[in-house]
Amino acid sequence: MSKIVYFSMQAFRHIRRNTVVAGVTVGTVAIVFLLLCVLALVGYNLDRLGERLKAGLYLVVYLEDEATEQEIQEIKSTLESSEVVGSIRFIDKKQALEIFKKRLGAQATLLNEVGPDTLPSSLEVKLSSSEHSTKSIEALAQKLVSHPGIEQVQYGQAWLGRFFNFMDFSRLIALLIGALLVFATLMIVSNTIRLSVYARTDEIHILKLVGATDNFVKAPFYIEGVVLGGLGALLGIGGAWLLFILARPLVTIPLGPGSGDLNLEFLPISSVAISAAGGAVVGMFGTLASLGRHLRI
Amino acid sequence: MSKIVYFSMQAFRHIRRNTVVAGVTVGTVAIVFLLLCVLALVGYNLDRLGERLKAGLYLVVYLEDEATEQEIQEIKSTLESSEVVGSIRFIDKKQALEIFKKRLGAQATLLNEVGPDTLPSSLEVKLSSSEHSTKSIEALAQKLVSHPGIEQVQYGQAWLGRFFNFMDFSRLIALLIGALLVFATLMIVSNTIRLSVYARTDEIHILKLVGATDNFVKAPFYIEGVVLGGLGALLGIGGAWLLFILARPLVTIPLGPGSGDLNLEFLPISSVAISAAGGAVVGMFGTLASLGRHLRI
Amino acid sequence: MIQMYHVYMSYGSDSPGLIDVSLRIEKAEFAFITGPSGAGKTSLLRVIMLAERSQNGQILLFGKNVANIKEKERTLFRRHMGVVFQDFKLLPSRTVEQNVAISLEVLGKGRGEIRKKVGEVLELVGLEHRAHRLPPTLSGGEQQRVAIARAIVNDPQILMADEPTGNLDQALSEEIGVLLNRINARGSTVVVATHDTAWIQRTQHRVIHLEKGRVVSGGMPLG
Amino acid sequence: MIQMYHVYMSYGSDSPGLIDVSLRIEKAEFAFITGPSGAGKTSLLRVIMLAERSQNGQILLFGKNVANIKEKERTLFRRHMGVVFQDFKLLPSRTVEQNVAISLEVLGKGRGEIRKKVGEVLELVGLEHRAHRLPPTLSGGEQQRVAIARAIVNDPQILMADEPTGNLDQALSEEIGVLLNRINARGSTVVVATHDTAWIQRTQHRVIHLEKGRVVSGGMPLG
Ligand SMILES: Nc1ncnc2c1ncn2[C@@H]1O[C@H](COP(=O)(O)OP(=O)(O)OP(=O)(O)O)[C@@H](O)[C@H]1O
Ligand SMILES: Nc1ncnc2c1ncn2[C@@H]1O[C@H](COP(=O)(O)OP(=O)(O)OP(=O)(O)O)[C@@H](O)[C@H]1O
Ligand SMILES: [Mg+2]
Ligand SMILES: [Mg+2]
Repeated sequence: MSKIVYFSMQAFRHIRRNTVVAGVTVGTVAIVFLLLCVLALVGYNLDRLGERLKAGLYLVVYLEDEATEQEIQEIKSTLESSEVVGSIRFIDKKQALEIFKKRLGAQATLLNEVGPDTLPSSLEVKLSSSEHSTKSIEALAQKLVSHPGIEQVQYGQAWLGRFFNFMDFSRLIALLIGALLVFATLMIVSNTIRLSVYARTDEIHILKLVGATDNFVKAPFYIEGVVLGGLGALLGIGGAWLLFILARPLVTIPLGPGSGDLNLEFLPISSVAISAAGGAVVGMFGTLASLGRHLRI
Repeated sequence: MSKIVYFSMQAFRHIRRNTVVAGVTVGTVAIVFLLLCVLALVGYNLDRLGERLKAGLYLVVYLEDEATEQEIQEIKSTLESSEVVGSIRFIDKKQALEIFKKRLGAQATLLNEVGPDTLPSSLEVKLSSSEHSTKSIEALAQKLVSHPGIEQVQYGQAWLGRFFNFMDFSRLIALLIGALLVFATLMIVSNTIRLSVYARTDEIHILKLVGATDNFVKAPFYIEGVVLGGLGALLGIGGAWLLFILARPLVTIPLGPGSGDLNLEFLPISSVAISAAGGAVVGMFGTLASLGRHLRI
Repeated sequence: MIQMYHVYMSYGSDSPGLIDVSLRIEKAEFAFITGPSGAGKTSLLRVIMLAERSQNGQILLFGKNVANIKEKERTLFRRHMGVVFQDFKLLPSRTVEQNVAISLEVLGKGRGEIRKKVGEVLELVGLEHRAHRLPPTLSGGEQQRVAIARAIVNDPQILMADEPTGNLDQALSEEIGVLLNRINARGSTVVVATHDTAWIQRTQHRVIHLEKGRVVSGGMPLG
Repeated sequence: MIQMYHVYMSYGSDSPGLIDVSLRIEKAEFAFITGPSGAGKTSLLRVIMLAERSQNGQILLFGKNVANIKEKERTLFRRHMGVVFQDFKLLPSRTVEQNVAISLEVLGKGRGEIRKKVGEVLELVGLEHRAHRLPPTLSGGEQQRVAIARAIVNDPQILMADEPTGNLDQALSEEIGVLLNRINARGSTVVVATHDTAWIQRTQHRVIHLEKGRVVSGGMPLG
């Protein structure tokens, strides 16, 4: 216990005496974490956008005119048992024609002579907003097609499908950049710490010559790495938060009629905590990576 | 001239004698430039994707049944004079019904009883693929609506409009991240160089005590900064190129039926050259920022 | 206490360091090492403090062979030694007090004891008024005395001093000589590398003379 | 050549440095500066080499007042001085040869001339066989001689040496003494801070005695 206090005191003394090096280290970590946070922020809000848009995604299951009541019940229970499905609405032939007319807009006059029986009745299936990929929706659609009593399954808003494909692709790229950025964070921070350890090679040598064990030499460096890394991460997150506060009023994404707007949201507090801890860990590993080769004497 | 040779020799000697510091500096610059390049690469290819998709964007101008031949000519010339417009195709009532039936797919039977005169004739306007924003397209559509002889103006593929809105938004964010990354590059590189200059404060003091002018002390540092910065940038770009080579066979974006695929493309050689020069400049400014305060003695 | 048999140590082909060095220094002995600049005095001390490995020969410290000693043990040996380095080797970012305290901190002593002993030893070398200064703000002689204080504060069994009076005036040099004699009288083995012939002549201690890496005279105890 | 009138220099409230120092050293004179450790010898030399600013008093170098001198001029003055620092101040990443060459490189000399002069001066201090070594691989005395070589290689009008023989044996010390005398005889002003009483007694040169930052004796030329 008293040793921890002693080593911490050494670390803080050193930080105080070498404000330039400490400042540069914290600054570098902060900038890298700022970047990481902004990327995470963009990714997180795009994900939320996707979630909200998914709520507008629905399937239309057209029923055969000859479908029996029992078949319809079976279809319903298949749908209800799927976790992809949110709510189900039955649309009869008359309603269907109304909707179709509305959708045709100016060309609705075309259907003036069409009888109310022409369109099939259908089930409009709203999808649950959480965790379904376009893949699992397609799987459901595929499964339904072979069901007796079903004529056809269609997406309610076809463009959304393409949009989600694009989103999936974007997410892949964002993950790639994110991974690269995490890797860069590790490298840059450990490089910075390496430089500052390197500048103290002499100090390490002297301590060892005076009878210090490896651990005695290392401990303050680790504490310093952890403190500077954690501090840098916190500063970086703070910076991201500031940017967020500035950007929020400027960015609202209209989701289309009736769905309202999507406002930006900051990262959940848990990820913030994890990032800060990440900074500390990065500081520690940066120190680890740099210390090894200087201890031989 | 001989001075430049002398200072360069000093710089190279120093690099050779301090491989750790030089390596760390080059490595840091390389990582940061790698990131910058990957981001630029993604942005560049998304832009190319946007260009290709725009080629698929078209407007349909529905003509009134009573439109005179002269009115139609006027509309055509309005369209032709717009730089947004690529090509124009006239679709008569019969073709229109064919197309509409195709689009309805399974529900085409609805129209069996509909006469060939029901749908209006129209002009299908393909848009020129270069530099038009969704704004300018909408402006054109707005202008056309008030034209005599026109019943309605519609987007050919409505989802593309939304998609482009999303792309515009994405580009904004990418630019923001890009700017942040450029800023980060500057900071990180200048911080790294600052640390390595800081480690040589003693050397600077000694040189000044022995009668060296400020420029005599500074010159080798600048050369070192430029060389290490440029080298780092080249390495980073090389790394991005490697990633690109690895990613290219994995990523092809299908553009939809008939339009073929989009293959990834590397950044144009001019941007590569600019980036490398940027590395050198960053190295120089990093040195500039770090040297000032160490020269007082 | 310190025994070396046919020890060879080289820094590389062009720099022999030590050649066929045999010597014995007894417990509680006081020995000078002399010889011209570059003779190998510092090298000899570095071998004894286990900072440099010999390529050949046998070295015994405290009766134990240190040929293939492990890192951990090396540290333990060093804790029984105090060294005044020719170039001082002070930590520039710690105060005088903290620099001296290190020798006790590595032994895990308590804060109270450390404060007391550091105060005493700084008084011995005449630097109590410099306790809170950083080494770069001290004069050359003051730095040298800090190095001496750090070397003696933990009552080492072997005290090695490399040119410990090179930056001190006559009066202070004599004081330091008296101080080392007193430490020697309390049972520590003292080895001093020096060019200060006046000091050597003032005392009756053994003189080990080195030249070009070889022991020329004085390798074995007088008795 | 060097004139100081009531010069005060302080490192801060607890560290006076120099107090009311007046002295004159003539062109081509050879003067020793002595005094106990911490007396202010190094401080005095640092003021003369314009590395430290005096807070009060007048200083004239080469007849020119250097009170409010500009950076550029300071550099020019330094080019006429050679300094052997107490702690050597060698560049650890440059070879011996390159370290010595710096004094000539800052003057913009050609490569051929530099090579020739550096070779000569390294021979003078007996280090021609160490030309391609890095300073950290040299013995203390060897480093000190590199520092001497660097200070004299550009034939300075003022040569200052701070404890230049602290790490050298008797024989080498005497050689260095002879060397400095020769440089002095060629017209350079030589100022040496030292504790080496034997050296001082061997010569007839003036001795400026400092104590606690004040000149106690020898401030003015003998004549
Ligand atoms: N790290 C090293 N690498 C290579 N050669 C070295 C190294 N250290 C010392 N030497 C060489 O070994 C020889 C002996 O050096 P050492 O420092 O032991 O001399 P010394 O007797 O202490 O001299 P001095 O009185 O000048 O301090 C010298 O010629 C020196 O150049
Ligand atoms: N940078 C500094 N900051 C504060 N005090 C200093 C600084 N340099 C020297 N001093 C103090 O000024 C006084 C004179 O120092 P100086 O180095 O001039 O002594 P000196 O005569 O050269 O001594 P020595 O013979 O030990 O080298 C000393 O007490 C020292 O502690
Ligand atoms: Mg030595
Ligand atoms: Mg001094």
